[in-house]
Amino acid sequence: MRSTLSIALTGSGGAGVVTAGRVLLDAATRAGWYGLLRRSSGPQIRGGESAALLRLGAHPVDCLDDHFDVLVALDWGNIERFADEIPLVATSLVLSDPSAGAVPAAIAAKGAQHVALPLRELATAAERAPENMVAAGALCAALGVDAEHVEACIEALLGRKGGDALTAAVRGARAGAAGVPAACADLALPAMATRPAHRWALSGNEAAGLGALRGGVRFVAAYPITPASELLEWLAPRLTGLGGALVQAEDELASINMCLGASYGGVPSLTATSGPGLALMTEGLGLAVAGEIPVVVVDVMRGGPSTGIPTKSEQTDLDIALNGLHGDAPHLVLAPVSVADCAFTTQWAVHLAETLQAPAIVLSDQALGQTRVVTERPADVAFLTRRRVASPDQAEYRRYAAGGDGIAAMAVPGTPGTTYTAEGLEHDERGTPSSSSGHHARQLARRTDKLDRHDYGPWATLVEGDGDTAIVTWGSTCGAVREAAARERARGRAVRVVAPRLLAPARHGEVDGASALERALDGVERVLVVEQSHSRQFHRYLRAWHDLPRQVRCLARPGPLPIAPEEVRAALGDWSQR
Amino acid sequence: MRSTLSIALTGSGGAGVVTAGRVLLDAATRAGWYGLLRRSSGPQIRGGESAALLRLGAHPVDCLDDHFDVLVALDWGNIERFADEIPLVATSLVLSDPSAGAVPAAIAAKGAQHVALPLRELATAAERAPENMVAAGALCAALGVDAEHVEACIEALLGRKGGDALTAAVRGARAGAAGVPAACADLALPAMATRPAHRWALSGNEAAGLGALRGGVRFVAAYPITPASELLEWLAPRLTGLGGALVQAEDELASINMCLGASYGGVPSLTATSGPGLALMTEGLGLAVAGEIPVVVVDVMRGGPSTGIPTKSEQTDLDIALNGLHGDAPHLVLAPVSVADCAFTTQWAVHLAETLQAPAIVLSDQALGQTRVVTERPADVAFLTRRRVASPDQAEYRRYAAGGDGIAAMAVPGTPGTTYTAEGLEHDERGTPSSSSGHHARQLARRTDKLDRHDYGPWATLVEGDGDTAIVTWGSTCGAVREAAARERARGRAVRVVAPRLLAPARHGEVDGASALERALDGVERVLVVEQSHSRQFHRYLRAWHDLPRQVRCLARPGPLPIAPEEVRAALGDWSQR
Amino acid sequence: MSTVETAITLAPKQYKSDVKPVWCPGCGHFAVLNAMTKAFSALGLPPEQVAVVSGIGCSSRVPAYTSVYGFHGLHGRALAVGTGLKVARPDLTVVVAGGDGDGFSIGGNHFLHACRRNLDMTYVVMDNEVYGMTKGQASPTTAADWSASKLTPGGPGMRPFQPASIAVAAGATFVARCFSGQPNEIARVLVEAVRHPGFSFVQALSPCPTFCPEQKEWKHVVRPFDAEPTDDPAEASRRLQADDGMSTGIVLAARRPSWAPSSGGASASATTIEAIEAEIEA
Amino acid sequence: MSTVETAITLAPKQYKSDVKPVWCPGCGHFAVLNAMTKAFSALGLPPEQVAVVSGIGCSSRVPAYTSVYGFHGLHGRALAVGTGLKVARPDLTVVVAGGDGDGFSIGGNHFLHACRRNLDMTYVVMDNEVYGMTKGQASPTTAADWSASKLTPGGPGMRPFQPASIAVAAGATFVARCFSGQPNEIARVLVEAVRHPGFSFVQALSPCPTFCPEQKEWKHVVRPFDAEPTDDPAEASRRLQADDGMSTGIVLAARRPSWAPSSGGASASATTIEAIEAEIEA
Amino acid sequence: MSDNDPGRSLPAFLAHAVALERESAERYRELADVMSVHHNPGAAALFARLAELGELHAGQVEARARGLTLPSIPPWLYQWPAAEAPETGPHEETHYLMTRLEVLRYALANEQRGLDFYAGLARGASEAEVRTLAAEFEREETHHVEVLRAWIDRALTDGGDGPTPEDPDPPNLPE
Ligand SMILES: Cc1ncc(C[n+]2csc(CCOP(=O)(O)OP(=O)(O)O)c2C)c(N)n1
Ligand SMILES: Cc1ncc(C[n+]2csc(CCOP(=O)(O)OP(=O)(O)O)c2C)c(N)n1
Ligand code: SF4
Ligand code: SF4
Ligand SMILES: [Mg+2]
Ligand SMILES: [Mg+2]
Repeated sequence: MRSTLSIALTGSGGAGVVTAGRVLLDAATRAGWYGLLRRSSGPQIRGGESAALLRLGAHPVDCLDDHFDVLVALDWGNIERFADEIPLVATSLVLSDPSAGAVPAAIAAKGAQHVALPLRELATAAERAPENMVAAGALCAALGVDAEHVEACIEALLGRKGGDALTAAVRGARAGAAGVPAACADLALPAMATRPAHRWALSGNEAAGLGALRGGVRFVAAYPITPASELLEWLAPRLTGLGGALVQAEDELASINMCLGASYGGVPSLTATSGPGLALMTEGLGLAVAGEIPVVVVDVMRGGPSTGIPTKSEQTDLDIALNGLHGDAPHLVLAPVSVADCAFTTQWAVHLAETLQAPAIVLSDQALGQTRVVTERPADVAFLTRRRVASPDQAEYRRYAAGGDGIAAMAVPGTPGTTYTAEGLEHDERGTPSSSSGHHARQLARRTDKLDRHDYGPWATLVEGDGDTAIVTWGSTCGAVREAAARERARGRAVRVVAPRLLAPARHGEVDGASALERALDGVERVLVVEQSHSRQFHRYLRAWHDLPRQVRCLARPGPLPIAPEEVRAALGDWSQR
Repeated sequence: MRSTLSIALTGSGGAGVVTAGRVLLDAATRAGWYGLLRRSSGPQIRGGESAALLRLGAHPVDCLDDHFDVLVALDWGNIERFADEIPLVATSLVLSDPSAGAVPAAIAAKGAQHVALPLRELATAAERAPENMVAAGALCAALGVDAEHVEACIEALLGRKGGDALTAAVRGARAGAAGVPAACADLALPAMATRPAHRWALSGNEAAGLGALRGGVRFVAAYPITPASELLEWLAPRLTGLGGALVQAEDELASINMCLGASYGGVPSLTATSGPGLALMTEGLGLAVAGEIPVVVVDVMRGGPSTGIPTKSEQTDLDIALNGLHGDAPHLVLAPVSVADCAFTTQWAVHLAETLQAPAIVLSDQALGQTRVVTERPADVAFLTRRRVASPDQAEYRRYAAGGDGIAAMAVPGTPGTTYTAEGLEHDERGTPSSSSGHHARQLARRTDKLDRHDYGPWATLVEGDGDTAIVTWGSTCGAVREAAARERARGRAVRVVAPRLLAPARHGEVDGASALERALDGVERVLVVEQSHSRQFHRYLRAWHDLPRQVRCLARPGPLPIAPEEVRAALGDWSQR
Repeated sequence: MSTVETAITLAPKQYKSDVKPVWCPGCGHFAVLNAMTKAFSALGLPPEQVAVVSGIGCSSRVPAYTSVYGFHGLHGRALAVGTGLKVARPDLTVVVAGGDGDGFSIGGNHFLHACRRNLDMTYVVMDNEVYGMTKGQASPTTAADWSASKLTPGGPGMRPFQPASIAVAAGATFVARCFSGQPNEIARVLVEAVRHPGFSFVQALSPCPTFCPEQKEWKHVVRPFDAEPTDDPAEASRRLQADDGMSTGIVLAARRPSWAPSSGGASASATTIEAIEAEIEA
Repeated sequence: MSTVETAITLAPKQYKSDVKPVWCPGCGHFAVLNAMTKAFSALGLPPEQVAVVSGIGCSSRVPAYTSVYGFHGLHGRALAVGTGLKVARPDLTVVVAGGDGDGFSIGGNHFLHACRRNLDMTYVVMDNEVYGMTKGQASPTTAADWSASKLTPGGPGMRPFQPASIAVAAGATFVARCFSGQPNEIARVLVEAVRHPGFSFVQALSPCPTFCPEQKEWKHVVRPFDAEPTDDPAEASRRLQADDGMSTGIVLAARRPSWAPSSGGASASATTIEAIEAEIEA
Repeated sequence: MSDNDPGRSLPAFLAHAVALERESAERYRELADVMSVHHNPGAAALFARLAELGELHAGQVEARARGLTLPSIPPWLYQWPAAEAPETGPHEETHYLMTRLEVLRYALANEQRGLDFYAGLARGASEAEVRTLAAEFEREETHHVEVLRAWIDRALTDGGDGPTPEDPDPPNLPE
């Protein structure tokens, strides 16, 4: 019996693909499985073709599989657009309604088995029940989910639509369950203890929002942009509930500067955006560096350059996140290693920004942000340090003077006796503008060292496995890489996975001149770098900042198609034979 | 007899230091010498302390010397501010008027010889002539410049101020010449054939402006910012004269987008700015990449981060220039190798942007832009290729389809039968938005390859000398590096100087997998990297993109003090002994 | 627009490209696109002499749907692109188009300065009081109490931006408002706008049925201004301030010199590169 | 200002820091700084309860010259910083200050939206119709024929930006103009502006003798508005349009609710992190 | 605002006198600072001297008010004949190259306005106490004016500083 099952649902406007996918995920969750759900759609705002891409499993899953076991086409509208995104193999099943027409060439060419699922007939027979629910019902039944779970999910999802819609949906699911084609016999997943406690269902965007709140963020200013808007929409009412505020700004220049104002006022602040918005924020981030004002930017990356491919994922804002500020501007760059980890990494970013009085960029992406996972409750680390606040009534308050750790005390407006001016010009310790080479050198060094020398604890680099071959990756590609490594290990081959959660400062945690990342690669002779970028941004980052072993290969491919576990194994090539 | 002479003139508001420096430079020019003049000043708009830093020589000079031979203080107001900038040695002369007070500690501590120059007395005796002209006259006389030259310069500079001011100035110069202290006896420079033809006097900002015009730029939109404003001010009337236009935009977002509009209209376009403005332009530059619209940005760098040190030089916008665009956004980055070379490099940048339909960033800096040099007339290369323009009336014009060189034909609005839409979303060959992985991969690859594969000719990398030790540098630090290498060679030690004028695409000119830069380092075993940055931006660039020899040292120091030739030699350290 | 087409006059549909709009059925932007093509046809403009420049948003997709030269730029920067194009190529007819988010939120500064600069170009904003493209957030023109966006659950809570009044205060010389339910009227206004020698601003009320179904009511509310266009900005401003934002027609058509690169009479001595180089000779 | 100082009332000069201004002697900005300190004193504000936020420019140097909390931010972004600060810390008195270039050129968009948002803060623009800090280029408020800048040799050639009119059109609820030659009047206006519950905009004409010596004439030209402040934006706008930009005083003082994060009554269910986490439970 | 009318009540008059002297001293101090920032030591020293004298006079006037409760008048409600307190020198008449002679003439104009202010009240105040004290202050100011005239004469005879110098250098671009 397979331990994970991958299902794609496709259809055009109004077919209800996304809702069916959601029912499937939720029902499987109630049955005790883990899973993820990713959505893909055309350029239309409404009524466009869309696909729900699911993977369910007996253990947590962090990425889509190499291919789908099942494709259910509610109709064939514009299916070519998804042909690339839905790899099928000979054992895959393609379920469609013969009355919707023959399987189109783009799909037929993949050589999967075609199975008739008479959706229209079943739906009509069930008193015009919705076809998407028939499909969901059939799939759930094939998987072995109790009807009770399915119906509970439908009620939870559609309850607010009221009686008729709900009962029709339930009828549809039942009809589907009754009509499961025989060919679907072995789709069942292993039975699980149902409804375990502490299991969470959330998207990466929601997770990042939660991390922000856990980290203490109580002010957000932002401007809508795909695929970051949902993070903001999730935060808006919750911030109000917690006594904080969200301002919809007039543009990204305003959002970042509003955040700086609020943070200067003592309130931890965050904004979220995507590439084009980040490009507008770099001047503000530079001010955060020079003025030492904590702030967090979550960049939910999408295909670039320029407006690019707004709805699809890519890891190509790494360059701008690391190096996009003018001048020598040391700051923090972090990346979550999974959908659920968006919560921890964002929370940690808030903590670091506040502690180190510097801006932090969290590099999420569309694949993390808009994927919904069912997973274990993510860790909530109670970080002890916070922003170092100046005590009142000082004789000569020096905002930019610090002790050994390089971190100065920051006065909160309202505090008597510590008034000062936050300054973006180079300045002396008090904050008075200065162009002296001495002041410049000292402030530059302090701003760099306070980041480099901080103890980031065990979270900075994810290291899994050992051996002399390592796969080094970051962000959303971690899922596929970890799965590829697991498969290698299952074949008895040791593979180390190294993924920095903290990308900048790159040289943190130096011991005897070796960076934390270099130490994680201790004993490694061969490194495969995996990233979703055409110009090898991550590979160049590694080369620039770290000494790598001599044998380096690079699997760098742009979006929008996700990098699959087998693609990673293939890139290992002959290294995998050793 | 020394072959160059370095003179610093200092004084506070209204003392006329800059004008005196200018008289000195111009007079020396008429006498046939070369030279440069750099200005340094305090934060006041008017009336602040300022210093004119000169170096005159029998051959062209590209950098300040390690120390000054003469310091003339018109007064001592705020001299401490310049103490760092004016290194003196035991043989240096400090000329000042005893009536202005004793030599202050900051200067006295340098151990130079103090010489009385009774400026006030001489000036008063000369019927209240201006003291700065007395000083200029005295220095010119000490150098051995004919009075005739001095007076011609004064007339050229002050002529417009009218009779009285002019005659007083001339009286002052004469009084100075008559009162040269005996200690100044051996300041004379070798006599030269006077007034040679084809010698130019211009600042780097003016040179860049000239390069822009030579390259065909006829549209400029820009927003004032130090130290780039003078480039724009120089261009404004000249563009009008040539039938072009300069628009003072409302901000930098507008300036870059105005340039894109004009360039889309077929007119070569340019803007100039400094770090904070460049930060606001990266989104527009990304559009230029995706839409393949030629445009040139001259970034006259200043101290960063944030507002930083606006009046002082630094090489710290390298990171943002190379990597500051979101997404995979290949573009051109160039850097002039001397003040005069600002003309050639800017002209070349226009040529490349136009030919390759990509944005080009020219990294000048305050030290290049605001230094005035007397030099040979800079090369004016007649580049043959220009923008590839679509021919009219095509059946199916495909804006983003290209042949082998990756360069597509760009239609000029007004041309019938080739209408198209310039597009910042990812697109197919026609320009229709597409999120297909195939279109994305092909357009990304083409946009990268057209830059990588272009033949940049001999200009891409400056290589001087040979041997197995190389100094690799870029931009304004080339002057000091070349001088350091020359001094090494004079001592019989082979040193190679390698300076990329074309920084991006970094991997251009590959032969057998070796980049042009790697080939320039063929046979080199030891590399000293020299740059004016705290965070080693250039060093990281080299590591990221190129394979370097195993022995690498780095002289990376932030601004504002210039890197001096002896500092470079010191950084060679024991390598210099071999 | 006669039934018999002459060689020079193209039918409106000849100003459309073969790219199919991704707009939702029922979207007001269709009508604006159609009106634009009718206006180009009525003006007898050769397609290659026209450039339509836009930003990002549903409305900003318009260039690709026309058969003239197009520029689909960055969110909020369309007017800057149009300005550069018009200054560099005064011979072209430049029409800048976009949405209320693009033009009044992120693009607000360029709007102010374009009005002031008064270049001879036309700016059409398809105002649906919402960010359609990004799934229905409040825009500057959204009503204070519109609570349909999750980003502003209680509504934006502030006075809507008043595009026409601001255009007048900023110095626009031609200001009009129209409604996508009356495409021929939009065409008429656009013809006047393009003919106007200076910056012309046209606010086209253009419902977004997807995110603002309530805008179906607009057709019952719009009505023509009850006065002829004035050439006095003060009077235009008075009328606009007395209006509820739903009156349509041309409000202001004033004369003021358009900005030109050489305005004010720059004294450009050198007119050749050689002459410029001669100045540099040491 | 009694001779006997009480513990709570600070003299104006106690709102000044010991940092000496780098401004040119004769600069109008001195008077605005002095007026600001007089206003703080008259309002009896504890220095630590006040924050002065600015952008970049000569005028924007003002925070460091005061003894209150200061923020010297980026060119053009002062209002955004002030907005964030005021929303996060409604207890503070937030005064945003800067120049005409900072506020109306690069910062124009934030100006529009701050007027509309109507947060309870004060914005003072020291308008010298020039970019002082960068050596005298034309600003949006520069006269069309001012030809002293090499960047615009024939003059900017366009109608000057009209800050007060635009503020009114954009929805500001308090609009005033004053002149640095009358610092006590500025202080009076600032006191009113700070007390005004909403966004208050004060345009302070503040000559730049270094680059615009002709502004010495301003003192002969300014005169008070010939009417009391109105609370009607339409009337304010009429007055401003009839004015030559040289009348001083408070033009508009209207009431309109200030924006607040929860305005419109967001329905926030969860009020603790735990409650929010419970929603996520699968 | 008759409460604030310096002619109608002694406390109001003294409040005006205190403000007149204090603001004048503060302005001189401000000008001394700005002249030193702009390297005009001569002007800076003179302004600093004037500031000291101003502070001294302010102290003297405050001493006269001891025991009285002065009204707390907001800056804009002082009844000055012009925009600012009479002895507060306008910023716009200063420049960074001011000669000492120009500084003295500037100060003289200030003192003269102060004198005129008191002279007006010495004659026109409705309150007798005010007239008396104003006359006394008028005499004091007359003395100041005479002192300044003497300084000016001395400066003129020793040649002064000559004409206002010109800055031959272009301005700077700081940001
Ligand atoms: C810099 C930047 N920020 C945000 C976005 C996301 N974005 C795209 S369109 C849009 C709003 C469009 O609204 P509008 O201009 O009113 O057009 P409509 O879709 O309503 O026609 C936004 C916020 C972007 N593309 N670029
Ligand atoms: C992004 C950016 N662009 C340009 C500049 C350069 N700059 C600094 S101040 C200034 C203009 C200031 O003018 P204004 O606001 O009127 O102030 P003033 O000096 O006249 O008081 C400019 C253009 C900058 N610092 N940052
Ligand atoms: S979302 Fe609204 S604006 Fe966009 S296409 Fe659909 S109806 Fe039109
Ligand atoms: S340049 Fe102008 S604005 Fe700046 S300090 Fe001098 S006078 Fe004031
Ligand atoms: Mg809209
Ligand atoms: Mg100004």
